[in-house]
Amino acid sequence: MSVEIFTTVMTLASSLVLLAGIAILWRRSLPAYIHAFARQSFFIVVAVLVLAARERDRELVLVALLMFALKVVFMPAALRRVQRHVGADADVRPYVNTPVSLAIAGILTLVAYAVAQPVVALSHLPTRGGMPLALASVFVGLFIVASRRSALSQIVGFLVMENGIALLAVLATYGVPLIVELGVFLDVLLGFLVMQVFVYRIRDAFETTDVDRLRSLRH
Amino acid sequence: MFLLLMLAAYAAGAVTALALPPARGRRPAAACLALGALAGAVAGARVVITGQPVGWELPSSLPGLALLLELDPLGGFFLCLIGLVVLPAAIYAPDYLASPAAPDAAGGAHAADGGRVAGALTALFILSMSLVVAAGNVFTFLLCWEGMAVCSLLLVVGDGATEERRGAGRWYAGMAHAGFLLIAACLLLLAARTSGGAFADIRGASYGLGTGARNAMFLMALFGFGSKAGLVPLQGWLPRAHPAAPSHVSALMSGAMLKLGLYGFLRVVFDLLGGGPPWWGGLALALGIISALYGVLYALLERDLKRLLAYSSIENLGLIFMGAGLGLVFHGAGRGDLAALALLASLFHAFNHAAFKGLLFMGAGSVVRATGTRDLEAMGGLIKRMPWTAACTLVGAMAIAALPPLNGFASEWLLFQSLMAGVGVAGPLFAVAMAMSVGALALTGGLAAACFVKAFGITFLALPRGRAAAEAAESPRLMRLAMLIPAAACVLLGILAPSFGRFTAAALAAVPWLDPSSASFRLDAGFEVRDGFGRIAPAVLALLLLGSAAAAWGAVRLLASRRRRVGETWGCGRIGQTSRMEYTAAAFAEPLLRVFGDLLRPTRDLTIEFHPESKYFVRSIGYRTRVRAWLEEDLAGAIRRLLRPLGGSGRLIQSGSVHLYIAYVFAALLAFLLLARWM
Amino acid sequence: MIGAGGGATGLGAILVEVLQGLLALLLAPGIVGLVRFIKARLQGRRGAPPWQPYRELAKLFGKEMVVSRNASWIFGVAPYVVFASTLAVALLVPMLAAPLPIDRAGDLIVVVYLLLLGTFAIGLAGLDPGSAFGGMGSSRALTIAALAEPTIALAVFALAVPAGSTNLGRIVARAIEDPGGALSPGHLMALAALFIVMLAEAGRLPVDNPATHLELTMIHEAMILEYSGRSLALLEWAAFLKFFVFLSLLANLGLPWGVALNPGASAVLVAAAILIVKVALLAAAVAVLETRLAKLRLFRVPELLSVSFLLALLAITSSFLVE
Amino acid sequence: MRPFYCHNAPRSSLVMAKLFAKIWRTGIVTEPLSIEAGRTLDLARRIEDRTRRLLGRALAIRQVDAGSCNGCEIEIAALPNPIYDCERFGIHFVASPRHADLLLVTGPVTRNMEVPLRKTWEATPDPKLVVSIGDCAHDCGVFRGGYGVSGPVASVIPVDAHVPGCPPEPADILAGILKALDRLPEPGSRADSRTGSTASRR
Amino acid sequence: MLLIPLLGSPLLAAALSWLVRPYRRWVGIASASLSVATFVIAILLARRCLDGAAIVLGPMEFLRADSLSAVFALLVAGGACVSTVFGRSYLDRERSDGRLGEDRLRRFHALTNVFIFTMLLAVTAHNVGIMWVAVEATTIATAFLIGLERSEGAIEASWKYILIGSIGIALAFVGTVLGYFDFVARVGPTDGALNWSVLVRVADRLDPDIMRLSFVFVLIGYGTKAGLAPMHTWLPDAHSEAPAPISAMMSGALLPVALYAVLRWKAVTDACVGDGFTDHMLMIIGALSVAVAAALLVRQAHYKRMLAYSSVEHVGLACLGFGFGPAGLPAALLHLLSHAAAKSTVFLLSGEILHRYRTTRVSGVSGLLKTMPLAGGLFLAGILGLLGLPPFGLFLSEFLLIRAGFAAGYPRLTGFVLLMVLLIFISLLGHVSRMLYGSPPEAIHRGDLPAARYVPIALSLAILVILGLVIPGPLASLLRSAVEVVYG
Repeated sequence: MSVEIFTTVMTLASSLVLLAGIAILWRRSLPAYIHAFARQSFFIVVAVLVLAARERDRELVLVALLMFALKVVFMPAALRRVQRHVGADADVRPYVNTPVSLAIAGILTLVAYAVAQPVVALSHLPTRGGMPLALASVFVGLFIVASRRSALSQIVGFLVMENGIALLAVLATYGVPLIVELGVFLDVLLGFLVMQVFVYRIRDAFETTDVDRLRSLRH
Repeated sequence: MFLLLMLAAYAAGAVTALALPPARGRRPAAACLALGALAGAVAGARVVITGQPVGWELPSSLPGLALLLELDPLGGFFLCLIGLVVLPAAIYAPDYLASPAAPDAAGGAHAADGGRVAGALTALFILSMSLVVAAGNVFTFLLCWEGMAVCSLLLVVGDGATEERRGAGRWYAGMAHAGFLLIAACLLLLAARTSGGAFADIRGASYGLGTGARNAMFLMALFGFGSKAGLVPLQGWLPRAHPAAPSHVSALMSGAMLKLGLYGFLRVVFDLLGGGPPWWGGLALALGIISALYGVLYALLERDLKRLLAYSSIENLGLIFMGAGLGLVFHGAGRGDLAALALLASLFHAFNHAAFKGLLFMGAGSVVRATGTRDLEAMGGLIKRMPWTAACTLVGAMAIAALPPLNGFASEWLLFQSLMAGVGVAGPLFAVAMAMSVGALALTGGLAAACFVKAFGITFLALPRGRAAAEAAESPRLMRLAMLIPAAACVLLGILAPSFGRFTAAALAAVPWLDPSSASFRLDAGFEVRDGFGRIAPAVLALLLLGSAAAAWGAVRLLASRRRRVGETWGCGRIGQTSRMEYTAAAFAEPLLRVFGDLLRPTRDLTIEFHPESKYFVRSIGYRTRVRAWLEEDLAGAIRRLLRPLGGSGRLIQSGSVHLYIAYVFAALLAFLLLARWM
Repeated sequence: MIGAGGGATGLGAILVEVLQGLLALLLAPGIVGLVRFIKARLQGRRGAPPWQPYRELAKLFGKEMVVSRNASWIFGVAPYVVFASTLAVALLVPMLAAPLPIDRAGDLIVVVYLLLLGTFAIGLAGLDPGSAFGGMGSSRALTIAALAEPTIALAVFALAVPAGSTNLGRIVARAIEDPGGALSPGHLMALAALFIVMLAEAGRLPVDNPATHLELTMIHEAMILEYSGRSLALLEWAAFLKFFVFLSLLANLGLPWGVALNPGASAVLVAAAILIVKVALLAAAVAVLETRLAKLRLFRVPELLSVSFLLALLAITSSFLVE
Repeated sequence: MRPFYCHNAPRSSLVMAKLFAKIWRTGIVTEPLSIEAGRTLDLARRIEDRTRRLLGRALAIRQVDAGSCNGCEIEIAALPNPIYDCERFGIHFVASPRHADLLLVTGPVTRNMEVPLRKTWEATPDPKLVVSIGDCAHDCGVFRGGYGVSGPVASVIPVDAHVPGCPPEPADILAGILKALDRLPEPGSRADSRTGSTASRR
Repeated sequence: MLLIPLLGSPLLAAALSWLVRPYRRWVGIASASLSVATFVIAILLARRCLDGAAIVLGPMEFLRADSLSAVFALLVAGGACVSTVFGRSYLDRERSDGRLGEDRLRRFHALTNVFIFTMLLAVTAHNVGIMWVAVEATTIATAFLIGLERSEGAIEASWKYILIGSIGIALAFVGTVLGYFDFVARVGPTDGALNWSVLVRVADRLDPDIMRLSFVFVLIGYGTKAGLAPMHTWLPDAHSEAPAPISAMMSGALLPVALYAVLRWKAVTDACVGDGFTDHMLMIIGALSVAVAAALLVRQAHYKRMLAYSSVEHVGLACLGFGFGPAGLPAALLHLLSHAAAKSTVFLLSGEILHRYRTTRVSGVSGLLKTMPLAGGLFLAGILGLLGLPPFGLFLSEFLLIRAGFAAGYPRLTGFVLLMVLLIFISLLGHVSRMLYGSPPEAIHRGDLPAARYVPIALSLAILVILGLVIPGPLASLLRSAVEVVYG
């Protein structure tokens, strides 16, 4: 694989990852959110596999497999199950409406470019073009968490953010050391599970997953 | 040597109070404190007399945290002052605390632990006061300063059973801490250039500071120490805290602790900052005058005996700061000799105030213990039931009213003389200020006399105004002994004023830039100021007075009729005399309330109820007048109003919305990213 | 230490002092009698002879003393304190010779505070028996005393600074040596201020009417309403003495000539004669003034005192701030 | 009259000059005390020598209205005025019985005033005198037997002298007091006559 | 070798509590004893690290403890020790009240010990990534602990905590990745590339722009966990809803652990970027935290929230200390140590108060000193300590902090902070005085726990007093070498 093609593929994958994240902003149902997240994870897995193939790095293959199992298969499935249990809640009345959300996503992407500019400047890696996009998906994930009402969509947003970070790690450094990677996976998994448990608890206690109702603790 | 003995004794006092059950522990603890007071006074006096500082250091493993004691003559002087208050207060405390009747003792003595903690706190309070004046570096000073504030705060609040005590605690805590932070900022700014923050190093390092920094430090020192000394506008805590504390603690606070405000001011502004432009002194002088007048006016109107004394403390601290400010003016004008004179007045008055205010608070404590109330309008006639207390209090009242030949007069005379010396020293503006100050000082003196005629007269004279007062009993022997000590001090300090003045002058030798040995004053058997500008000989005056009185008495004995008959008080032939016919404290102050009505802004409320049949028949008349300490209350209100939007903005921040919270994270991230790019 | 400096030393000085004290004591009632006499004549009455106050004192000393059973020892001691403090003032004020050695024992400020001592004592005594009148009197007396203080202090200030001393002997001696200073506007205004304060402090019209027998308008009388016999005599005498001391102080500050600078026997005798004349003239002036004036309402007294304060302030301004 | 510090100083000084001119023109108006004009004086008891010596030349009077119709008061109030000028005899009125040597009691003693009168008497230091003024003080006059009347003065406190009349003239009262002290001026003596320049100016 | 027992004993305790079924009383005792043991080991560790030595363990120097780690290990182990030992009273009572079933009790013990373990791991991990993992793990461990009571408030608090905490920590991972990227790009991939010692050693070869970026992410990320404003928002909720022993540990130990991470990165960034950058960042965020805490304390109506905001204040102060340079660092470390001692004390006692008065509102509590004289007295002492009054340790550390601030040349900022501290002082004291004094409610039970139960609290207060009067020599040298660790 030549460097040019590799670069193009990686940038394309990064763009797809970002687009999958942004897709959440215009979709209106939780299953669609989950689907978009699964797709985003899948693009990352693809990117990691491409990278692994190019670098002939077994560790990366392992990471890709883990990621596939976790983020493409397990987590979306778990999310769907939770969503079935707690109900759709027709949540998806976001704080910020769709056009504005998309505009903000655009601005965030620009900000990500501006912020990542020294990183891109320093890097000699062929993957450097994707790094601002990865950062942008971190921002978009953050934006989803901040603007969506349902606890489940917040989880999705958080996972989108995680994906962005994972992509950033892959693009910037061809993967952090394995032990760290494993620890991160474990943490993300546990964190996801804990959040899932709390979604049930919120549902039980408040009869909704609208976290906007969680406002009794203040001042 | 004596310094360590003092520390050991105070520490032992604290331990004793804490370890032994209160009933058995009070006297041994008091003995420890008394011993410590004596040791401290001896240590201080030795340093003053020999002029040789003594020191002791507990080095620290981190720089600047050493516990460094260095007692120089100025500190020694104040140690003597503390000893003068502590000794009687220690003797006074056991019996006072043992009595269940005294409502203000209850806070400490009758808390759940039986007053153990209060006893230990008292000892620690005294200990930290003594260490403040011996502190040789910034850390030790601040540690002891704040320790003193904490101990006294807890003593003021006591068991916090009444809203009065809690409110007093809030006021005191806030103002003391505000003052502390100002002082800490000032000292730490001063110490910023030194490694360890020792005063000795700061002295050398402070000269290179810029004018703005020095001015800022001066203002911080003035208001920081002023808040401890109760200078207007930082006086609000004083009339609340002093009455709430047990009386011997009030005596300690008012007699000794307030003076440390002066000590700190002198230490920082004269010693460490090395003085400044005349306006520094002018500001201190102005605050002093305002405080003096404010204090005495409110004291005059007060009907709570201990609050009255507290307001009077504001007055006296005002006088003391007048002296200090004047010294600063003189110093700024390059007249070290006159500055020494003014500071002599200030220090002397500080010492005197320690004697008589300690005495008066203990007297008030005895009264409160006997009657169970602090309300002047419920007292009266106590002189017959409590002759010792009355006599001692009378000495204190006369001394605080600056009547010759007692000690208060000697220092006020010095203050008059220093004010008069201010003419033509620092320009016409200051000359006018001096003239006004002389007037204000004299007015203060006159009002103080009126105030203490009222305080003593309403408390001790005439008929009892309530049952408690009618059934009051004299205090136990130890309490009487305790009151006799400062009473004797008031007399002796007055008559032997020149000798004590020499001692004070020796203490001033520690303050650089002063010239106490110069021609500004001479002390032999009398005071002589500025080469004969003013001279008095208190001992001769005392002889003169005694001689005149004795001559009059002798002549009357010899020549006049000796017939004496006891009858009723003349009341236009009314059937019986009751205490309701007596002049009350409020009535006593009424004329002056009218005169100063614009300042005091009394609210008057007159309700007349007419007979329903005819408006020419009056059924009842109600007259109610109240003087509000509006300066204090309005200031507190203004601060509260300033704080409200802050609290409101806090509520906006923490709205409970998790989305908003995440937006904060986001915003902070973006803001810092931008900051990082362009910083 | 008293011996050093000053114009006189030793025994002679003490003799002069004793003479001065006796003179003041003995003359004081007469001067008040003189004022009453002149006032009577101005009112178209014959009046009592000027020596009538001596008769009254003698009578009072001979009478029984009735003491309230509510009163304490304060009541008994106060007259002596008042008397002694006033007598001490009489000794400190230079009447015959200046400066005397005793001048070093106390200055004008001492004089002010000794008088305050008397007011303090009588104020307490007024409260002691528990009568409403006494309390009223002491309240008023102390109010007026307090308000008079600033004026006195400023007057002292105005007199002392040009003379270079607060000690009376020095001031008087300086005035004799430098007559121009004594006639300067500052000096005169200070004296005028002192004069007004004197009226207030000595309980004269328009501040207090010494002849009133209406309790509600009393000040000094109200406080001593309970006193009788020898105590009353002492208090009255002290009041006479105070008046006399004020008059002689004013006389010697305003017209210092005649005061002996070196107290030889003849000079002192001449000084005594001149003093009597000066004081008598002043007393006459007071009498004339009192004939002309009505008593002020109590709450207008502060206004009067503020006028005197202003005078004193002007005195200061003109005496050394304008220089 | 306005106090001297009023703003209109020039006018004030003019008024003052006029006032003193008038005083000068008027001169002394005090009349000699004429004993013949008075009626008899009723001496109740002999006064001790010591009392006379002590009080004879300086007498302080406390007047007590024990229930009078105020007729006597009007006459008493004339005593200090320039015409009668009791002060020339060393007599003056005081505000407190503590200061007084003589109680001048008027009126029948009403029930309300019985105790106060006694208290006033008790409050007066010895030696002291009591002079009752007017007929009512002697025998209750027209008020005798009234339900509010307690009795004559002498029934409450010992009376040293009595001045009869309803009301007595001021000169009588003055004469009565002096009589009580046994120091009625000889005709032509200094205190009594109008001699000297002031009289001639009249 | 000390590191194995240090990390092992909480793990052992966790395993015991999880595995022993049914729950036995001795498990609690064992757990408490093991936490004491951990504390002792932490002390031994600190002794070993006094003179700048570092203890290393495992492949690729997996664990490494130097003096800076030792300070934080002391803090964590100490806080844990007091909380678990005193926490037994809490648990006994909750159990006897039937509010805590066996299942949850087991979970409580297990998770608490895991929590302690993760904190200790975070401060001893040599690898930045592992440290990140450990800090993230604390979130997971504590989320359930906060929600132990399953009240609505607890659920809400846990949700906010876990969401905000996870996001923050994710941002910190971005920073970590960026730092690693910088390292790899400039130095090339090496073994132990994410190890502290290596990062610091090669820091001068790193790219400053990226390190700045990385530090911002790290600061915001770990700052979220540390409760720095404006990311502090979860903190009052979590601290007020968690059981008292957990609040105590979170406030006293967890927040400093997050700050530890920032501090480690600061050392690297400083070595690369040069002084000033991180200092300014830390000062801004520290001052902001103090100000926000002040604003929220003025009218605070809940006492546990009040304590939580006080934590925000103190973390902010510590941050300022970090920003004040080499003189401020020991002050900040001392501040954190003292704060841990004081804050665990008051949080534990607040649990007692809550149990007795059944309300978290300040207005619902009165006459504490009468109801529970001993506990009330200790609470008062702890609060006075928190307010920075002598003779407690925070006085000394705040003294050093202010001194450092002035010496570093920031008089205005320091003045501003002092003003805020004054506001906090007044507000806090006002609230607390309302609780302590006055007359207690009618029907309230009076009396303390047995005095022996208060021994751990008394001991921690005693430590606080010692820290306020004399800094023991060994501690001083530990701090000195910690300063060397950060500033080279």
